[in-house]
Amino acid sequence: MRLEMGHIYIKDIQFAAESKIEDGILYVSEEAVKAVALEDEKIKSVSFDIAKPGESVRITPVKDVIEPRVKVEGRGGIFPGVIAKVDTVGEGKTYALKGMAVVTAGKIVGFQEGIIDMTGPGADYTPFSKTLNLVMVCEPVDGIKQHDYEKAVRFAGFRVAVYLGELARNLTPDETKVYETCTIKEGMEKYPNLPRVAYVQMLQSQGLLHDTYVYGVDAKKIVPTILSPTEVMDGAIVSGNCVSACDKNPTYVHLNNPVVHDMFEQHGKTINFVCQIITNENVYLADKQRSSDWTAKLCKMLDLDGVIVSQEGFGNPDTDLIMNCKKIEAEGVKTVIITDEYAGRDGKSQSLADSDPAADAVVTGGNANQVVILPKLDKVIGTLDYVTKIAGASEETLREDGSLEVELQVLTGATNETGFNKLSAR
Amino acid sequence: MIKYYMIITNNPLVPKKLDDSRIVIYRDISYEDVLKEVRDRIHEGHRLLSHPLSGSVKPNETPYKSVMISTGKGEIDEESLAIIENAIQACRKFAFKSDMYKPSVYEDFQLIDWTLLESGIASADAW
Amino acid sequence: MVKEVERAGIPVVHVCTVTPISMTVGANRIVPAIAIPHPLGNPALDKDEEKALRRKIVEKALSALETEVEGQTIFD
Amino acid sequence: MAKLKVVHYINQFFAQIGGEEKADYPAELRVGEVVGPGMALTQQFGEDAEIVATIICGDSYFNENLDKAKADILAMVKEQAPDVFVAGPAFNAGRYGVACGTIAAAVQEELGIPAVTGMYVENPGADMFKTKVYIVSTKNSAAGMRDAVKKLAPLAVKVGRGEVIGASSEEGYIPNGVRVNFFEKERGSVRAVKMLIKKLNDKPFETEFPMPDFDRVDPNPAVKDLAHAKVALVTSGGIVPKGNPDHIESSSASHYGEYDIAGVMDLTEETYETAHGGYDPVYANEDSDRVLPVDVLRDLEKEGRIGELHHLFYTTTGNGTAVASSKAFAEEFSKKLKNDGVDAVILTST
Repeated sequence: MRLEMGHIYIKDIQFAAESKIEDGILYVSEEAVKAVALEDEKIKSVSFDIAKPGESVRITPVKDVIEPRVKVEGRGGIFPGVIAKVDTVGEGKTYALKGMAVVTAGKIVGFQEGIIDMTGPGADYTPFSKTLNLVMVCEPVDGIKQHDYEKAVRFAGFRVAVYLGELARNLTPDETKVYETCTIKEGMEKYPNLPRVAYVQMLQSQGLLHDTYVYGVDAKKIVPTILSPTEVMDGAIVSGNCVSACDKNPTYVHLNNPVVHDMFEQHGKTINFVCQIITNENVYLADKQRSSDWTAKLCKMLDLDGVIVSQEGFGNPDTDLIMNCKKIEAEGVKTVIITDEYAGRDGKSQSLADSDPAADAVVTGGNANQVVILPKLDKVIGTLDYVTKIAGASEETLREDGSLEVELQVLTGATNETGFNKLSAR
Repeated sequence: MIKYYMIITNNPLVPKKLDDSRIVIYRDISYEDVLKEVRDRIHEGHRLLSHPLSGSVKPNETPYKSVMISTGKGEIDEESLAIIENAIQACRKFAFKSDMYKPSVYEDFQLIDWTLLESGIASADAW
Repeated sequence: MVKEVERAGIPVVHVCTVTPISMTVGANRIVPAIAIPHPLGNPALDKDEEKALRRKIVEKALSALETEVEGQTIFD
Repeated sequence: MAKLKVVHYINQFFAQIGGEEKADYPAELRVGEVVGPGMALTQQFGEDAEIVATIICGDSYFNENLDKAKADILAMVKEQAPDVFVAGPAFNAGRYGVACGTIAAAVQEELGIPAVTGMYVENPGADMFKTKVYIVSTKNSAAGMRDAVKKLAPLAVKVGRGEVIGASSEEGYIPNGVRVNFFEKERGSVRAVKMLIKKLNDKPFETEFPMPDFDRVDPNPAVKDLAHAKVALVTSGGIVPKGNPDHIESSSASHYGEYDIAGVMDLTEETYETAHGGYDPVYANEDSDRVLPVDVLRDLEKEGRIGELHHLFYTTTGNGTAVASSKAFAEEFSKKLKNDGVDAVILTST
C-alpha cells in the first residue's frame, strides 16, 4: 500500500469569525466548532480554548489528544468505522495539520487524570506541551451514565478534528512524505537480503476508560490481525482510554505511531518492514493466551526475522507483553520490547509485574513513579478539582504555594510505551 | 447457574450487578487482602481466570478489586501462582490513598472495577 | 534466598513444590516436592509411608548435592 | 566554590611500593601527598577538588587483617575529615577491588562521608558493593586509567557536593538497582529500531532494563564426602517453635528465625508449627517435618549418610519469589552458615 502524507504546518491558532487556514494560521470559528461538538445531544455545553507552547497554562483532566487530518485521495475517510464509513484506509493521499492538536478534557470519573502543562518542568515530560492545542471541555447533560459520557466526548473530539482537517482539503502541503509497503511476495523479491520485520502493537482493551477501537471495533473482541502500517495514519485505531495518563496512547500517538514511522525510515535500507500486527490486553487470562499464541503464529506464518512489541498501560499488560515476547522468541523471531516502569518513588522496587529471560532487549520510557513538582500556573483549562485525587498524586499534592507534587503518572504521554519520547531510565 | 468460575471481590457493586447465576464471594477487606485471598485459593488448587492487576487504576489508589478464579480445584497452577505473587508485590509500590476521596468518587471506582470484571465475564461466558 | 546461600559458597539444594519458581529464583540444584501445604509429606498416607516418602525426597536432595551440575538442574 | 577535600585510597602496587611481594604492606597515611593515580585525579579535579591525603594499604594486608585494617583506615580518614573519599580505581584486580569496595562502603556508612570507587564490572568487588557505593565502571586494566579518571573525578565532586546523581549510563557508574530517569538523545522508537537491527545482525546491544531475578549464581561444586559433611536446613515455609516466640509475621516477615535443634529428633505437633500465612497451615502444624525434614535427617545422621545435621536452622515466611528483604536475610544467615563450617544446605519451600 502506498500513502502520501501531506504535512501542513500550523504556526498559530486564533479564534475568528470564519474557520480557515491561511499562511499557516488556523482560524477557528468558535461558533462552528461548538455546533460540531454539540451535534451529540448528550453534550450539554462545550467551551473552547487555545493553549500555546510556553504559556503559563495547565490543561486537566485530559481525555484524548487528536491530530486533525483529511483524506484527499484514495479509499475511505479519516477514522473509518467511527466518523467515516467503514472502508479500508491507508492508501492514496492524506493531509495532516502538524504542530497542533485537539485536546478533549472533561471529568468522566471522579479520579480522572491527565495533565498537560504548557510550560515548566511538567512541559518537559508531556509531548503535548510542544503542540498548539485547541482544547475543548465538554459538559454532559444531567444524569448521564459514565459510559455514554465517555463515548460522547470521544466522538466529539473526532468530529472537531475531522472538521478542522477538512479546512486543509484544498491546500498545498508544506512537505510530503511517501510511505509504501509491499505485498508479501513483492517484499521477498525486492529485498531478498533484508531482515523481515514487523511491529506488534498491543492495544489497551479492558473496559470503560481502558478501551481502544480498530475500525470502530472494540479491541477486546478482536483476535490479533495484520494491518498495513499506513492504515493507522488514517485513523484506523482510536483511543477510548484515559486512565494511567502517562502510558496510554492518545489517538494522536496512534496517528503518528513512532514505531511505524521509525521502521519506515529503515524500510528498504536495513529492514523490510512487512506489516503491523495488532493484538489486545484483555482482563481474561485465556484471552491473553489466545492472543499471544496468535501473534506468535502470525510472526511465524509471515516468516519474520524480528519484531518490536509495544505495550500500553500498567500491570495487567505486563503479562501480555512477556507472553508475546516469550512466544515470539520461541518461534525464532527476535524481539525488542518497549515498556515503562513502576519502580516506586525511590526507584528501588521491581519495575514490571512480570518478567522473563527471553526479554533481553528492552527499551523503557522511564519510571512513572518519579516525583515532579509542578509550579502553580496562571491559567487552568478544565478543572483542578480532581488533580488532588488523581493517580500518582498524594495527600500533599497541593502544596502551600499552589504547586503540585505529583508522580509522572499523571502527565499525559510522559512515559509512553510506543517510544514516543526521549525519557528513559537506567 | 454458571458454576465453573467464581468472583472474589470487595466491590459492593458486584453482588448488586450479578444475580444468583454467578458465584460471588464478597468480602469487606482491602485490595491487597483480596489478592491474598485469591493467592490462598490458588494454593488450594483453584486457577486464576482474570488478571489480578486488571485496569490502570493503581492498587492503593482504587480500593476495589474483583478477580475471577475457577470453581474447580486441581494441581497447583504455576502460572496463576506467579501472576498473583507478582501482583501482591506490585501493590506495595504505590502510596496508599484509597481513603482520601469524596463519596461520589468511590462510586466511580466501583463502576470502573465492575466494567473491568464485566469484560472478563463476557469472555468467560463465551465458552 | 537460595541464590544468596549459593553465593556464599555453600552448595545448596532447593526442595520446592513449584519448580518454575525455583528456576526463576535462580536455584541450581532443584528437587521437586509434593504439594504446597506439605512439600515433604502427604497426610493421605499413614505415618510410616509418609516418612518413607519424605526420606526419598531428602535422599534425592542429598544425591543432588553430590552431583556436579553445569547450570540449573531439576532432579526428578 | 571552595575546593572539596579528598582522601584517596590506593594499594601498594599503584603507590609503586611493589607488587605481590609487598602486598602485606600495612595501612599508611601520607598527609599532603598525591600518589600514583592521584596525579591524574588531581588534574581532572581542576579547581573543584584536591587530594589532601593518600592512604596506602597492601591488598593482602587489607584482606587478611580486615577488621584492624578497616579500623585503622577509618581512623585516618576521620582525622582528615574530607568532603569525599575516593578509592582506586581497581580495574580488574580482585583483592584490590574488594578492598576499595569494603573501605568506601565503610567510610560512607560509618563516617557519613560520601565515597566513590571504580573498577571493572567483572571485578568481584563490583558485585559485592555496587548497591552500597557508586562504583565507576572502568576497563579491565590500568591502561584504562585516563578513561576511568574522567568519570571518577566528576562523580566524586558530585557526591562530595551532595548533588543529584543522574542515571548510571549518564554518570558512568555500574548499575546499582536504583532506577533513575533521564532524557536520551533519541526517542524510544528509534532506540528500539536500532536495538532490533543490532540484535538481528548478532551485534552486541544493551538492554535498557535488565530483567530482574535472572542474575544467576554459578553452582558450587558438589559435596565430595557427605558422610563427613555438616548439613544445614533452611526453609521459607515458616517453621517455628510452637507459639512462634519471635513473632515471625505470616507473610513478608520483617525478620527471620534462627532456632536450635540440638537434640531434637522429630518435630511434633506439640513442639513446632508454621507461621506462614500463604497456604493451609493445618498439615504443617500437625507435623512440621512435612516442611522441615528433621526426623529423616536425624535418621540419616545416625546411619552415617551425612556427617552431622547443623544444630541451627533458619526460617522465613518469604514465598517462593524473590523479595529484597528475604535476600538481605539470606545474605546474613548465609554468612553465619559459612562461619559455622556448614558444607551443604537443604532449602525447603512450600
